[in-house]
Amino acid sequence: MDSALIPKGVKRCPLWQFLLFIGAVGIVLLWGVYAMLLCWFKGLNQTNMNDYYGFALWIWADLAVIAVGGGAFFTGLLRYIFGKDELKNIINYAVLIGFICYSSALLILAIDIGQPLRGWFIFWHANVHSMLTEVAFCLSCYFGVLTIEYLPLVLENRQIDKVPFFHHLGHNMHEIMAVFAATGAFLSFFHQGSLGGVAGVLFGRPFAYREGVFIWPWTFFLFTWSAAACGPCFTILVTKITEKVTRKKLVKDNAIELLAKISGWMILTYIIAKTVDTWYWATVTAPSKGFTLMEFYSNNALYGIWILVAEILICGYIPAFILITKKGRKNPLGVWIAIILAVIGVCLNRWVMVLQVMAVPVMTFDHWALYYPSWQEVATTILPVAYGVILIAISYRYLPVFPNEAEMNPIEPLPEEAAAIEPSMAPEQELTPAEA
Amino acid sequence: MFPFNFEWIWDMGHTVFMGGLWYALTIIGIGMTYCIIKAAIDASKKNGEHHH
Amino acid sequence: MKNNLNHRFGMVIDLDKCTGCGSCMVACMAENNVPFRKDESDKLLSITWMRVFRLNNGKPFPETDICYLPRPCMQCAGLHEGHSPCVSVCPATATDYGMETGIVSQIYTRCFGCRYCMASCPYHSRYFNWWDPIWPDGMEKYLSPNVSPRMRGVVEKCSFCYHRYQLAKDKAFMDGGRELKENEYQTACTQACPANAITFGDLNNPDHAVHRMVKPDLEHGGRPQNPHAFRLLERLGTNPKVYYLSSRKWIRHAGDNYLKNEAKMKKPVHHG
Amino acid sequence: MKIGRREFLSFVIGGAAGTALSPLPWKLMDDSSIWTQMWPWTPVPENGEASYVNSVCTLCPGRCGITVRKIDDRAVKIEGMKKYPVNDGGLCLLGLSGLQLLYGPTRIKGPLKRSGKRGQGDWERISWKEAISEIVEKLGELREKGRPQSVGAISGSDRGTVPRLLERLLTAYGSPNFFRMASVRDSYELTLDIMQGVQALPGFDFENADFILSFGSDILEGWGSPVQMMRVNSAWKSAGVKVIQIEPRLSNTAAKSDKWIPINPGTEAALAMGLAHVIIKELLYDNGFISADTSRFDDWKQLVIDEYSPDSVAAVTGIDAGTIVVLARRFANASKPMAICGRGDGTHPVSLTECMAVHALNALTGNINKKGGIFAVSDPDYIHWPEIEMDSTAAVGMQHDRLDGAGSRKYPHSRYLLNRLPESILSKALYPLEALFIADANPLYTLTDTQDTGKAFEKIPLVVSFSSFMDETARHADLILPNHVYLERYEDVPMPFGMLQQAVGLARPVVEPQLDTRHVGDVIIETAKGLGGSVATSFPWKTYYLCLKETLGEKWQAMVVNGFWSGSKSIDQALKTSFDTASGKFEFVDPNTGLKPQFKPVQIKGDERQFPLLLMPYDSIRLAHGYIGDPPFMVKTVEDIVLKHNDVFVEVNPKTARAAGLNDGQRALLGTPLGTAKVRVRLFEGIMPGIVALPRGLGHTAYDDYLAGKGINVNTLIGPVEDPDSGMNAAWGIRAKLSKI
Repeated sequence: MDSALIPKGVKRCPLWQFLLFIGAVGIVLLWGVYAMLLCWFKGLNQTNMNDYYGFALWIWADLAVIAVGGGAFFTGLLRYIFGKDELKNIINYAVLIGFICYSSALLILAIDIGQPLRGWFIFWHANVHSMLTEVAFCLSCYFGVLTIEYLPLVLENRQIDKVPFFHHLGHNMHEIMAVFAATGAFLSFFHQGSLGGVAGVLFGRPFAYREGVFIWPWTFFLFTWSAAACGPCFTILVTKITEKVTRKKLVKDNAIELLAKISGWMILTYIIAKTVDTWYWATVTAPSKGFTLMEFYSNNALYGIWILVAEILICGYIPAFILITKKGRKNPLGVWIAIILAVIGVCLNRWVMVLQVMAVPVMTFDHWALYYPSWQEVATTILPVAYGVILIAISYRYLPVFPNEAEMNPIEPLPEEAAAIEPSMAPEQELTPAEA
Repeated sequence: MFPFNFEWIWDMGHTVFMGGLWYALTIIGIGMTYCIIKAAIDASKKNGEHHH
Repeated sequence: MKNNLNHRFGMVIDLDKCTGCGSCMVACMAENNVPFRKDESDKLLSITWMRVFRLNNGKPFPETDICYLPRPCMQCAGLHEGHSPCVSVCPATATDYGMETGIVSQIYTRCFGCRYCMASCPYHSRYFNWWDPIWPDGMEKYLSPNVSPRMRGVVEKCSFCYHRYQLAKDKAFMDGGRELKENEYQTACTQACPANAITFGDLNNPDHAVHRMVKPDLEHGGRPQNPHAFRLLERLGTNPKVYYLSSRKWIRHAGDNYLKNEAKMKKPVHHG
Repeated sequence: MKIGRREFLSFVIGGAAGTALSPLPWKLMDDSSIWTQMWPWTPVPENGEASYVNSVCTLCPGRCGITVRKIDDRAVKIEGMKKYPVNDGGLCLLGLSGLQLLYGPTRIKGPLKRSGKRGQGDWERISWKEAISEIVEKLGELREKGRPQSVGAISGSDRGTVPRLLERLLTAYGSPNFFRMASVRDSYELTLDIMQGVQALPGFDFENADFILSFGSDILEGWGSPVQMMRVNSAWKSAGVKVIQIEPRLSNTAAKSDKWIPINPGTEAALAMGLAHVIIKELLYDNGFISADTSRFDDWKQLVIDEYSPDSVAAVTGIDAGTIVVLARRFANASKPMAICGRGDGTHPVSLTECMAVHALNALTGNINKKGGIFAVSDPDYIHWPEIEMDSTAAVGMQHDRLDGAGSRKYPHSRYLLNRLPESILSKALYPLEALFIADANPLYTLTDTQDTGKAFEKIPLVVSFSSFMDETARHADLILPNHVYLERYEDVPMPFGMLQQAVGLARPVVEPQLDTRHVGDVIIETAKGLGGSVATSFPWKTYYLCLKETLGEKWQAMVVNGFWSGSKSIDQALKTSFDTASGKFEFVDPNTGLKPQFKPVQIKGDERQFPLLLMPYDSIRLAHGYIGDPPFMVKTVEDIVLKHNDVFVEVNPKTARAAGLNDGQRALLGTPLGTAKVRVRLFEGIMPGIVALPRGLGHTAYDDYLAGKGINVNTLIGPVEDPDSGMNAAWGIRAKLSKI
């Protein structure tokens, strides 16, 4: 029924199956939307946040999706600026994942603030000294860039592409994509960094505070670096999951392997820098404020030193060593473990830099504050996941996300389908994947 | 975000920050404008060719 | 640090005199139209611009000792004037540092409720309006027109009763533009304190009681030179304008974090 | 032109793009944010002309001067009145919350008549005329039947014109049953009566004392006049005056004192006697005073020497003998030492012998009627009304014994023994109480053993409340004749308990009456006039306002201008009267009864085996527990270690809790001989092992949702224990047990 929209040369499941899947995920989405509306209309009392936990689950989710969405800018950087051509097979998907992550991040922010209708004050009355201002500006701009990067793919839809203007628009945008990618990388560098700066500048919170250079605390660079390192792992992870779900090989191994290798070296360098940072903070910065390292990791029910071990050793060094070795990269299980650990690692880092910061008491007579999210918070946090799954499903079905899919999964076109292809459009249709 | 917002001051912070911002926005803006105009021209050319 | 403010309004709270009665909290709520709800027992959701903490020396019976510590907004100046933990992070310039007074303001109509300032404040002086403020029918009558009630979704905090400063200044202006006298601008908590434990005034003015009590070293971030005076979390570099006096060592020690080798005293615990 | 799908799509997309580029979205964005800045459901207080009115706060017995800030006709803030003798500018949190009571939801909007069952909360609104004629009719009926004595009245105070009018009404009507809410003042009045022969209140010259020995008196939790005491405490801090606090629990007062000495509960008198022992034995007492100004010292001395050696006192009090000796020496060697008593905030009396024992310490150091000592202060003598005309009915009625036994042969010195009233009603030993008026009091909440009190109230056919608020007692009344709130009415307010100065403040209307209420003074006068005859002629005033003005005479003008009138300095006056006993000296032993200062353990209720622990109520200044309950602001200040949601915490020493297998924050069942209640456990190192402490002021069943239903009322778990010497309730606690749920 929707075969006219499906890219040529690939096979998709029947429409009813597709709709059933969308419907099932849609229910989760609606649940999230309901929670979101509750938060908007009744206020943030719907959450379990409190005056000690002003930043909570959402901000973590926000930081986490931006971190893992970092795959888009870094892959784009490698593809368009450093000319790693192998990555052209995965760049579309990286952009799509990035688009989902960033739109989710913006949505979460819109729910998280107490006065959503005034959210634009962050631009209008911008305080340029605030890391959050930098985040807001760069995040919104980069989301614009991601939209620009995602748009040509949408325009490649068989029906849309029939419109000459859209066809040419997509083509022209491809032509100068390097400019957009470079701008995106610039913006990403700053907002990923600023997100790190959000915690690092809190000089009233010795657990978060870091020294740095000029106005940027070390967390600024560590966040950018970790996003660049672990973002591609998330891209690979989602690609692999998509391959499992579709039961098809969608991206060539050389692209994955290259990305995994670069990611591995990035993770290794990052985690070394993170280790040095942690060491300096634990032995110099925190003690200068009267804290020993273990004070941050004791006297409470959750945050033990395990979390530091998990973040740095298990989810840092292990994936780095797997991915930098050829043997590790060639081992499918090894790659699975490495990318999952790396993604967990970066999410754990964001968790620690948001929630543990709020939990640690600073005044001597204060106490640890632990908090449990309300169902509304959980639902609104799952909402982007459902939204992402749906957008991926739709994009995958109707857009040529994976340029090599047809080549790697050849099918015998059915006679009526072949006849349905308009002769005049057919040559152009074949051109597109090569361009992408 | 504009010099006419009252909290604006002509200091290093505003110059660097807003400078960077407007620089990025300009590039994106010019890039997109170029693409759209060129696409419109290309499309009209092609359309003309089709008609002839 | 350069001392370039016209005024540096500050507070000295004598913990030897403070009885923990909570009148300062109520005076503040009544003065500043602070809302209340049916259940205020979750203190992490209860708006108290002035909050009285209870400190415990952590020793067993009968050596136990407790002390109350009223905590308004510290009106931090930060390492350089105006670099308060909260002012520096507010993305929308909704909280600002008064260069004339040293008071950290909060513009409720500008705040969009991101709560970054709350995360930045180690004193937990900032409160979020999780709910719409609702007064029982008829009770709106006592609301003061000098302080606007806050809408849901914004952050609020102690302002050192800034409206009182404005009213006093207006009056002084009408009286021929004279200088403010010490007693003309006093916060509601200072005025109400039954124990006279709170003193308020201009730290820059050597004639004011607050200056004489703590002898702030304005060349060095306002550090108190009175050995019985201390500030909360002095080491963080927040440079607060609220000073505490105590003759008891464990209480002065509880004002900041120290490494074990820095002092042998046991750390006090909250709610111990 | 044919509109195809393509054209339609172009139109929609073009339209959307056009709208997006137009100013419309920007305008909408701006408008919506402006809307959030002035949401119609967030109130905007109206501005207006600011003004200030001076008055006196009568929410608690502390009686502070207040200055109320007004904007047009609205009261917006209550502040302490500068230069007022009690508080000089400071104000407690209850006083500061007053406007929440004035404008609050618990106020009674007009006269109410019960329409359903008692306590059910079904009311019928009636007019004032109907309300007063209801009372007049009932009183007239009882009087006609010759039972005027069966009418009673409970008042929060007996000082000032309003309580005096109520008492006068009863007298003219023919009933001796006027009751005052009890407090440590009763113990002191009796002590001064017996030992010094004066009808007076104690006046403590705290400003000039230099050593304070407090036998459990929580001077920072509301003992005396709270704000005055806090000011005094601060002055002590500045002057280096030493305060020694003796009590089983680390109260705020204990924490602020120079030394906290934990003591076995209820043994304070033993310690006082032990100190006397050391002072006498070591000849540290003021020999000049003892020999010249006291009587029967030797009688008492023998008892002290024989029975209260430091070792035996140590065994009773749990304080080691060495500490007792050192404390005695420090006390006696101070130049102006002062010993005071009254547990907690003093809302409950202590046993007569305990009060006498503590007061005897002051006599030993000769610090009576002296600068820095304790004075006997009589009430300012300003109420001069014509003699009450009593007809024969009234005279016969007044011949009857009081229902509470005060002034009887058994308790000749006691004036009011409200604690004995419930039992008297229930036992039917004397005569029934057929009508009861209640003003400025909430006995169904504040009397210990609320269950018994409730049962007794059930037996009274007519209960009339004058309360402005729907408190527990009003809820169980038959008629409510709501009084103006203090901010709406005139009233003369004498200085509070403990003050030296003889002065009277003027409470005056800050705002117009907000509701259909009436001044209780007017209601009394109207009722008297309605009754006619000699009752009516005893009330020659047209209105309360005129009565007050006439009573105050020349003082009126001064009071209107200054907010108060100050009489002669009590110090001079007290010196003149000094000791008015038969001997003209300070009596260590009551010559009539032989009663002397000593330790008589109060036999608190409960079997030790069944109830191994002791439950003690404790007072917090953040929890009003008298006639007025906590307004919302005050509830907000209550710590989460006292109240969490609706659960109250009991303070228990970790050792005791461990023995009962209870952890911090755990729910538990607190049982006493009177009942059980669900509580949560709070481990506190500042309390003696074996004791469970529960705050007073929670567990309201009436008032509004901001107060009702939170915690439990400790008075439901504690019963009165009659002091055999005075008849007063001397219970300081009750035996209890704590078990896991």
